[in-house]
Amino acid sequence: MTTTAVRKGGPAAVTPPPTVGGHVRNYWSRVRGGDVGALPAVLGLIVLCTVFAVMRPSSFLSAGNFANLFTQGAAVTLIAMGLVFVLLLGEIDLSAGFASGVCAAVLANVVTVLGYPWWVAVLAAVATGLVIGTGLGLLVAKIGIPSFVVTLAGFLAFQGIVLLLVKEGTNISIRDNVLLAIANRNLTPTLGWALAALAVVGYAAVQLLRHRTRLARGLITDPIAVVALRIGGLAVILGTAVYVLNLERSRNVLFSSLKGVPIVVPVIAVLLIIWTFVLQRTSYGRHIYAVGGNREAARRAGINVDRIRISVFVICSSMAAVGGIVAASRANSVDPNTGGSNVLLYAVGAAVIGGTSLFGGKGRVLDAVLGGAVVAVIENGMGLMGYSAGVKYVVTGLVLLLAASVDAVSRRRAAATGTR
Amino acid sequence: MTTTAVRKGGPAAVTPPPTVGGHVRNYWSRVRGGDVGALPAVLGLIVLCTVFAVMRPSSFLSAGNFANLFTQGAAVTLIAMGLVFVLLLGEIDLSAGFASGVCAAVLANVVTVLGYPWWVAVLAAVATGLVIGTGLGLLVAKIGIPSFVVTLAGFLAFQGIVLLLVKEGTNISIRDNVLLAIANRNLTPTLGWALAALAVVGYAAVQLLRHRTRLARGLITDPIAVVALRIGGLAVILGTAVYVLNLERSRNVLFSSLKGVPIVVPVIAVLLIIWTFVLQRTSYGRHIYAVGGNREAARRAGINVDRIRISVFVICSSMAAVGGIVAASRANSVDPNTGGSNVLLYAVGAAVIGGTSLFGGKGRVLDAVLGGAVVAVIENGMGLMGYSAGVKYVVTGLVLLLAASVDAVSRRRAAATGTR
Amino acid sequence: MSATPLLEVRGIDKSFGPVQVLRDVALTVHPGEVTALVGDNGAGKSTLVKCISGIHPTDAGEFLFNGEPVHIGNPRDAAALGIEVVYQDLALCDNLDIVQNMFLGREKRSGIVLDEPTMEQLAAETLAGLSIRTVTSLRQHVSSLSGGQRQTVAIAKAVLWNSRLVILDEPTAALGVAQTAQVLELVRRLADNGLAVVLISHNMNDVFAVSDRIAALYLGQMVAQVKTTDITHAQVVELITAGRSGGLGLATDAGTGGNGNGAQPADSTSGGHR
Amino acid sequence: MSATPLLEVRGIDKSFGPVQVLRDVALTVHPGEVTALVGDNGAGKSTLVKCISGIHPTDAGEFLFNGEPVHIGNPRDAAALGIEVVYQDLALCDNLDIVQNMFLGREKRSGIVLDEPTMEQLAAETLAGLSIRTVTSLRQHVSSLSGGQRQTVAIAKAVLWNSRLVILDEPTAALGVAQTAQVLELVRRLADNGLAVVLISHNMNDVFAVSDRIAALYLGQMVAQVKTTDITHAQVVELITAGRSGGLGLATDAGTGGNGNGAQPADSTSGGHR
Amino acid sequence: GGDSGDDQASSAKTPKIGVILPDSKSSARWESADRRFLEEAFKAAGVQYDIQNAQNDKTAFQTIADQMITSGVTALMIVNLDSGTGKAVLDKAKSQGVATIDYDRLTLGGSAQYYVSFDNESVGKLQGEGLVKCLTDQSAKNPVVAYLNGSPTDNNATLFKNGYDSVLKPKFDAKEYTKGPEDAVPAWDNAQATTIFEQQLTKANGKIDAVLAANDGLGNAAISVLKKNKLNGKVPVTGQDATPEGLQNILAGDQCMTVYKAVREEAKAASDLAVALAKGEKKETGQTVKDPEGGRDVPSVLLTPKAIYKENVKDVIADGYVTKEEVCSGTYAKLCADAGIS
Ligand SMILES: Nc1ncnc2c1ncn2[C@@H]1O[C@H](COP(=O)(O)OP(=O)(O)OP(=O)(O)O)[C@@H](O)[C@H]1O
Ligand SMILES: Nc1ncnc2c1ncn2[C@@H]1O[C@H](COP(=O)(O)OP(=O)(O)OP(=O)(O)O)[C@@H](O)[C@H]1O
Ligand SMILES: [Mg+2]
Ligand SMILES: [Mg+2]
Repeated sequence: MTTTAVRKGGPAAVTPPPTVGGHVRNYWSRVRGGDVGALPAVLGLIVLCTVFAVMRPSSFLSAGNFANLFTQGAAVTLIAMGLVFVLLLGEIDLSAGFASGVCAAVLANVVTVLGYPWWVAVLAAVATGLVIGTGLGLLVAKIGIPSFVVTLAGFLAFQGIVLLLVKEGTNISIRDNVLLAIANRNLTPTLGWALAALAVVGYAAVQLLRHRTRLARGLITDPIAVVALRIGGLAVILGTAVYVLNLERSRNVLFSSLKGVPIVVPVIAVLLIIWTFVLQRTSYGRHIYAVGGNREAARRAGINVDRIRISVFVICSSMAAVGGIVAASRANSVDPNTGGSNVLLYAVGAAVIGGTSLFGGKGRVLDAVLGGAVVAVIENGMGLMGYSAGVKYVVTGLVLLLAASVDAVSRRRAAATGTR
Repeated sequence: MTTTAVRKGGPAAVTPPPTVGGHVRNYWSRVRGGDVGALPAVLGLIVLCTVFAVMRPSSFLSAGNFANLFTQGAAVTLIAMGLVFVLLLGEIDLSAGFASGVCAAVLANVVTVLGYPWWVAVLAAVATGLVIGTGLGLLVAKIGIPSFVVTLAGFLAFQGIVLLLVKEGTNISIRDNVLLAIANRNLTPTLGWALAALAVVGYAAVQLLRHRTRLARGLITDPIAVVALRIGGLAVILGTAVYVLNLERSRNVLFSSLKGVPIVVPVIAVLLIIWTFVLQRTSYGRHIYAVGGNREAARRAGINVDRIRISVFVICSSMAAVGGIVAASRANSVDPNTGGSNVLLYAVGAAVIGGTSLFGGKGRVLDAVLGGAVVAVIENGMGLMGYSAGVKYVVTGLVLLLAASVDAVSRRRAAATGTR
Repeated sequence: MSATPLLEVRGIDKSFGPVQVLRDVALTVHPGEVTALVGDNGAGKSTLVKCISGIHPTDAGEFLFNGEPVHIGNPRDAAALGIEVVYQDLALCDNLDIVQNMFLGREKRSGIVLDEPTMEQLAAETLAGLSIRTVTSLRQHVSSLSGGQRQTVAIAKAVLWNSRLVILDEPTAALGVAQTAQVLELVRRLADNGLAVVLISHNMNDVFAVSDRIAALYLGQMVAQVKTTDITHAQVVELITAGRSGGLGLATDAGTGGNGNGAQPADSTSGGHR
Repeated sequence: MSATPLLEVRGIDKSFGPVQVLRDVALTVHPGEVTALVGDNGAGKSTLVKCISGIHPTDAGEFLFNGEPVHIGNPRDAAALGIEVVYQDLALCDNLDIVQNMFLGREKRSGIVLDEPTMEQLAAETLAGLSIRTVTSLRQHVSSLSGGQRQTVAIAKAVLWNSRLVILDEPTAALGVAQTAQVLELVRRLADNGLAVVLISHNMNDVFAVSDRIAALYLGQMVAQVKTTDITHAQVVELITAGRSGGLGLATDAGTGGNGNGAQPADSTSGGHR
Repeated sequence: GGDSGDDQASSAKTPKIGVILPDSKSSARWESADRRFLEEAFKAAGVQYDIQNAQNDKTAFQTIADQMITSGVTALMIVNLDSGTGKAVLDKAKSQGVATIDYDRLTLGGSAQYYVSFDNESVGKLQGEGLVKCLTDQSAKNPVVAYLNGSPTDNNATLFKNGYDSVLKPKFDAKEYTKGPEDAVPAWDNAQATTIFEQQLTKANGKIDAVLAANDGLGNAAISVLKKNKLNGKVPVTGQDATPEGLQNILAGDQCMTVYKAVREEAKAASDLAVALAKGEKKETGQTVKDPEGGRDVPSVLLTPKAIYKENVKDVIADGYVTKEEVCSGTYAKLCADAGIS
């Protein structure tokens, strides 16, 4: 073994990966060193899909089931996306599930009982989320009650409010076509392709621009080939997905045609892009990570910690409102269980499975989407197995454990090398 | 202001509080400085009781209601006591509720279906708890899956196991008199007095012995008058409680007599003493705090961190088993909902309201009892108010918030003075 | 040395619960000068710094900045006045990288987007001036840095800004020989550029090498604030360990919390308690 | 100086992900001697210590304790061999008090019950020997201690035990003048009592004052291990900053990871990689 | 709040009736119908009352019972969550000299003086028969029938299933019908039901011709998936509870039938008995139900449920169970008119 001098020069001296090979080697040693990014969650997802595909090949792998997956997981994923913000601060929001229920109930009341147009109802629902989040945030940040207790109280109170809003137990139907479309209709195939193309072009533009700027400034940057590879990868993934979703999946084409990208997909994608931008590219996002990593250090750096803490609850409850709207659309109605039962645990679970830490400072919005996908695949696959209720619960638990241990084992080296 | 030299001499130089007055002053400035101990939870409890007593004077303040309070809160309190151990490490056990359900179902199966004597059933239930805890602990500590995910999987799987054990939708009755007695019968008044006396004498012995040892070693100690005051305080509290519980509380003495300390009270008391001893006076307990406070520091100090992590899950699940037994006894049966609905959230809430931190390193078993009392008083008081379901949820949430903000505000100075 | 001090604090009391840590402390800091704050372990130096920077609320005392009374309720107030602090317990966010830490709370932006290239360049330049040669990447999380590297990042962070008062709490404690020299030189340069600098150190050689004035804390009381040229090495050590030295320091062992120092003009005004 | 070294490590490699921090490092520690380990910020001193104490697994290398090959897989193994370490990042439990921290992992007990009075007394005695005068109470949480007080607690913790090798990573960095003197004296006393002591420090005066041997790390390579009497102050600084000084240190700038040091007999054996 | 009682101990002699309802989520009836009708009846009888809901929580159920006994009710009417807790509550009440009634659900091995109910098995039977009727109307050949059962933890769900199984099982056995996928819906949760049904449909490759949904909420969940696949109206779906939503679905042709339980009558019968008991009187019911566990013949009032199809939706409205405004809003006004609802 001959060691070449790896480190010399000024403080910014780095091993630049000037070639693709070097870049790959660098990535691989980063993975080996524990900096694994989305890999474990993706691995877990692959294992899960393989298991279900082997056990139920025809139904699990059908285009129709692929489309189902998105609508089934949408509400939990949206709520989880909001929860990521709260978890990034090391806080918790137990009330997010029922908050989504309250917002859905407001939506249903405004559109069905009061008869306003759909957009008024959506605005009202989101406004409700904003108010809820502000209230929770103020109680946590200003009075200083632990978020677990505040949101446990919210969990109880919102449950009651849902009951009151749906008149103690009746359902409120949603008959508005626009609202129903959100979770039940698809984009036209052409529009699907157009949006996918737009996404790829946009991504390419951002990546190339960044590459150029950094090169111009003389900063270290990935080789252009790697950038191209990334763009190509995205194009392939999006292309395949859109292609599969644009296949005909109607049971009976004579009756009706059923194809295209479900509308919730672009909804989730746009929110994912927006929130990722906020977290990664704005100083507000930076401050969230700082407060979550070391609240005292953030305070000393002059960050208004209270404002950040309040704001994440506002974001979380607003996203819960969006989740509630999607859930109401999917169920065609709102009932006292909307946002109840396992919604909250699944949403927090989605974020955590994706890699977000409960202790704050570590997590991405993408985690919620990946973890939400794991939860959705489990529910979807289990639904095809035909177990009795008891067995189904047990197997669901075990499958979740399987996915999580793939994740844990592939993160293993991180702990071993001390990089956490 | 003349300042006397507070600090001089060697490293152990302390302001000794040699007089009762000095001690009281010392305590008060400790409270002002944020070292508040159980005070906030007790304050919250007092506020709650006052509110309910004002709104429902005759029923809330009756001896019968006081006795109800204990049996109503017992199961949640017992589960919360176990959860304190898990929370002390900064972990969480979402499965504790359904673990108690599984253990209760095992109990019911062994005693009712298989017809074994009650003690075999109790042993089987606790053994089930031990096995569950070991499994959870191994997955968390050895494979390294986050405890939230492991116990979320447990939450699902155990729910299924309960369903399977009680055969989907039916329930198993418990007819064994010993088991039924646990949550439904009372000690004879004499036995109640005897146990109270024993507790006071035991406490006095421990306190006085400790006082003598420390004096003999020349270490700082509380003045003897303060020690006497503490012992007297305990005697008064226990005496009053036993007196009230020994009052006749039958609605109709002709039908039957109903008086004495509920059997669950000594059960909880004994477990409280045992676990407090373990946490405060053994090196195992010390290590739990150390791992919770700074896992890396504990590891460097040579503590077997994995063993500690596994053990707390074992304790938690075993206490869940005890909670499950009490719940089964109180319900006279076990059904698929045992340990479900809000049991888990209430148990975690009880620990947190009592002052245990979700981030580890801070908490006592007493917290679970105090927090459990808050939860029980809220449920009990709300039960007397006669609200409809929706309103009741809302008011319960608000009352919980009230109790928590009394707590938060009285802890306020802690943050202000920087002592956390 | 200019006429009005940049910062003057008077009559500061600070207790943590039952323990009084600062009693009637006064301190004057002049622009263009390095004021060394010395004192034994636990004397209250870091606590005083944290009171000045708004981290701890004080029980009593007043702050004058540029002769104007000011209220410093939190670190943002201090930053707004142009006070930058390197804390002894560095207070870096372990989950952020070096550049992110250095610009925390004052990120460079273009529009609403963070301007990462600019920040990275500025950070590299600043660190280059501090002789830190072993940092692999500026995008490394600070949790993976060595003790000295962390220290350097914290120092670099504080001097990035156009501040008027820089307070450094034992900045060279973890630094190597070359790095220490660089930091001391930097401290001198800052003062020469007209900034006020407060330097806390246990190393008397460093203190005498760069400081213009020395302020000594003893068990929470300010026992002397004198020009460096007016005092000897041995005298300072005596002040630190015994609270007095010759004419300087505490009058009696259990005296009223007086500021028995020679070089402070506003001495009498700081006796009042609130 | 005894014949067999107490601890000998050879050929240690250690990487964190893509960054190699230690390359083929060898170190010999003799009982009854103070070995000073010096090196620039980020040279890998703390990492080497953490490898020896079982905190980090090594990528390659062997450990000989008292001439016997040993495996140190975790801190418990190290403690069992009688190795005590004061880490640079002190690793105290903030939620425990001083006494609890000092006895962590090795509590005194009577039966199964913790023997608090004994521990409190022992702690008080040990701290008294370290000149720390400002600790209000031994039952204070360490989170409320000043930097120097924390440092002292960590040192006191390490010397409480009957160990055979004490490693101190920059123990005096946060200490005041008097406390530093006490700790250096303590270090000397430990060595004179027959223990092996490894002292990491950036302060050359301290190094020359107490050490018997000096080992210098440069960018993760051991460039020299010599007797203190055989080397000058300036030479050590040169080794630290440039990796060589006259005949000592690296042969060429990009040489094979050789241990070009003068005073190590088993040099040739440490070339083998696994 | 429905607590008309003052809180004075002097009320011990005046009759006061406590009612514990089971939950508010498994079915809309408890809070929106039973509470209302019981209140009306008690007010009419001029007795004090206290109606509470245990929210599907057994601990809360017992706590409420304790509190009611403490606050001095003279008669206690419970809808048990399971027989175990139910028995514990009844026994405790009895030992305190409080009269007891099992409302809607019989507590096995219990000690209640009366039992007032609809027959849950016959509810299931009506659902089964309704489905057969709708399939026959469509003249479907060997249709695949999927089951959406109620909560696996709810004993009533088991009883409903026994009912519809008794009708459909023979058809399956005779190969007239094919048994499709079957799942229980945890906590009667409509959102989960949507996913469950969607997966049933995927699993069966779209080949589901009829859905036996245990109540209107689950039925609506199935309908929402059918709509998405443009199969609504072609696949008959059952229900229960005659909710406005269910009735609207029936009017729109998306749902085949629902089961209406005239809660008002049940409430009236129960309150009559309760008022009598509270006053210390005895009443004859002329009917008994055998408790299989306790072996006791419990004096009972049993009411019969009613199947609702498009033709007789108007009966439910005429009964005042739901209002015309609730059902005939917006686009449904025309459908209502077509169905003869005025
Ligand atoms: N948050 C706190 N709570 C209670 N006591 C505290 C707190 N912070 C500091 N103290 C006490 O205040 C005293 C002064 O601490 P401070 O950190 O200001 O000392 P220092 O002069 O900076 O010492 P060093 O040179 O060791 O850093 C110490 O005795 C310490 O124990
Ligand atoms: N956990 C880690 N992950 C990645 N890199 C690390 C990690 N720990 C240390 N390093 C790197 O290893 C190198 C050596 O660090 P180490 O702490 O051993 O230095 P040191 O010699 O103790 O320096 P100092 O004198 O500043 O304490 C540094 O460049 C540091 O960035
Ligand atoms: Mg300090
Ligand atoms: Mg180091």
